[in-house]
Amino acid sequence: MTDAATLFGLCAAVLVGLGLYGFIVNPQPLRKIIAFNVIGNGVFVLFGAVAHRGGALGWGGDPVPQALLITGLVVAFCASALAVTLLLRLAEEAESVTLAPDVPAPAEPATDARDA
Amino acid sequence: MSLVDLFTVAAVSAGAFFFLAGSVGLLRFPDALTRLHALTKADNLGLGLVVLGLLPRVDGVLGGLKLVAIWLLALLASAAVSQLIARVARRTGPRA
Amino acid sequence: MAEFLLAAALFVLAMVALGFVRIMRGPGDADRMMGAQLIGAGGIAVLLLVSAATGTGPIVDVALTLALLAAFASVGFFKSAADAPTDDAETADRP
Amino acid sequence: MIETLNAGLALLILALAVWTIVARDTFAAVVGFVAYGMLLTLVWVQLHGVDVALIEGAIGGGLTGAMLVRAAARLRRTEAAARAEHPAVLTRMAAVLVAGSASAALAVAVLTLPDPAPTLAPETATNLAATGMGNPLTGVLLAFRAMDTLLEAIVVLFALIGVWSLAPDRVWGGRPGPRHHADPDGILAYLARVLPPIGLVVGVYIFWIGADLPGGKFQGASIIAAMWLLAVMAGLSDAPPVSRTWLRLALIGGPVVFIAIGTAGISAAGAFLAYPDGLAKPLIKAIEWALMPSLALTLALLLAGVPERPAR
Repeated sequence: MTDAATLFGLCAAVLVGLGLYGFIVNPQPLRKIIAFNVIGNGVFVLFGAVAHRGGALGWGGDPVPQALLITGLVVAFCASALAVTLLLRLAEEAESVTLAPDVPAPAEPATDARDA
Repeated sequence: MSLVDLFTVAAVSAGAFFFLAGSVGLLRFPDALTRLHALTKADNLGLGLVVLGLLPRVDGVLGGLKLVAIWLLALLASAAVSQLIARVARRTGPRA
Repeated sequence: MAEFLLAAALFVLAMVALGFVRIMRGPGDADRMMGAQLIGAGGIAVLLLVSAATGTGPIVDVALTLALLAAFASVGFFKSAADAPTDDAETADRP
Repeated sequence: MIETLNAGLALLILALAVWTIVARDTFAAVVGFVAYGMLLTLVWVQLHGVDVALIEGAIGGGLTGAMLVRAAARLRRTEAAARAEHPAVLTRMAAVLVAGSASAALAVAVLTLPDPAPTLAPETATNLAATGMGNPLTGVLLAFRAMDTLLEAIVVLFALIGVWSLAPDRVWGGRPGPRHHADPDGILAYLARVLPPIGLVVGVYIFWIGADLPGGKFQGASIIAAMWLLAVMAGLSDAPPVSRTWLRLALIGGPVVFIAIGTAGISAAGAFLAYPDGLAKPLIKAIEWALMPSLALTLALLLAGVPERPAR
């Protein structure tokens, strides 16, 4: 039992390192997001390994860290979704910047209806 | 070894063989469409035979239904996905 | 019996690991998606085998979730390829 | 045998992780990441976290994969320029050093974890009966650590507000994402007609059994969100304009019920988010039922993206 925790714990340690390396070295923002996710997965798996070691009373793991993992995974997904959306919007805007580097992007028409 | 065990061993082994066939085909076949053909064998037959082999071991009707549902879902997914991938592959054509 | 099922799971895992080689080699995006698809199908089979070997029923629900969403990434792939008809090697190399 | 299986799994995961980091082509890296997400599900199963495996399967294997694949395809035209940027050798060396030491430090920590492991399992077991839940994770999520779950539901909502606020003025409050079209007799439309009803049943089933067995609202909500997105991608359904009142009410409904029940706890049980004796189970059920549709909608709209079309 403890073997799985140690094995995947070590695997998680390597994942964090790999992600960190990719996060620093890869120039593309999307690759940085993916690398950051790899770091996150490493942290989560490490946490899961610790939870697994705390298993008692017929439960395979300590339920408190496992429950926090569920919250963590959902929040990590939301952060990634926000980051990816931000990046896609940036690519939309930056495209016009690349095509005409000297001309500022046209301002949005001020007459647009805004609803709250 | 009981008859049920024998059945499981036979069906799961056959399923594993189709995963072998699918993987080798995916690696060795020359172009996207033939590789797709190999992939669907692993999806359909490999998973299907594994499910078949495990069916006598489940407890309760619900467990069995879930196993069959997994196989049917995999069939549906693989049928749809292989068509979609094939369309992309045909349009983009072979490229190195 | 449990040993046999786990051995079968290991074998299936080793086989779908070859799908990774297809992801690496490509050459087309479609080929890479196929590699991921194979790993997904193999993952479902491994889950079912582990569930039967360890007698953990709820693992089947995990397999059910994966089976349900197996097509999802590929549908996204198809849509993005369909949305951008010229999206390919040609445009990737455009200055 | 199980040790060999685990070792093989760990190796394959690491190989895929290396690939997602070093692959030249971003799309190739993303596909590797999708496969890696599916295999992580197996890791959670081997670590005896079936609840976590369910959420990883739904989010890591499904939603994240589709999101990244589409992003990689849309960003492909920026690839060539980005490839020209090469970090200096010095940066690479420094990165190796930083990453290596982080890994080494964590590995040392893993190998020197205290034995016996500290655990809250006995405390959870003693107090679980008071919540009326059979699944300890649901008990932890909605009773012992209910504050985390409440804040999470709000963070998810904030992320959605963040996404919406990226909309340009002319489509402010409009419909998210492009309008998808697909051949109505084609295979994609067929898949999107057959799969969502099944997915809805499975999603509700996973949610329902979450009281006593692995499962719960997050897992169920992710599955349902994926099914709705499938219908949208096949052109069978369309995302509603984000300025619709019913939509906003549905989004905040879950957190509002959660906060209301939590606030009622101040007078009824003496603390925020405390449940009166004997009422814990029905109150937890009420929160879960209110939270699940809100979560499903929020996750789906997060993936649907920025409003791109006017509301009309």
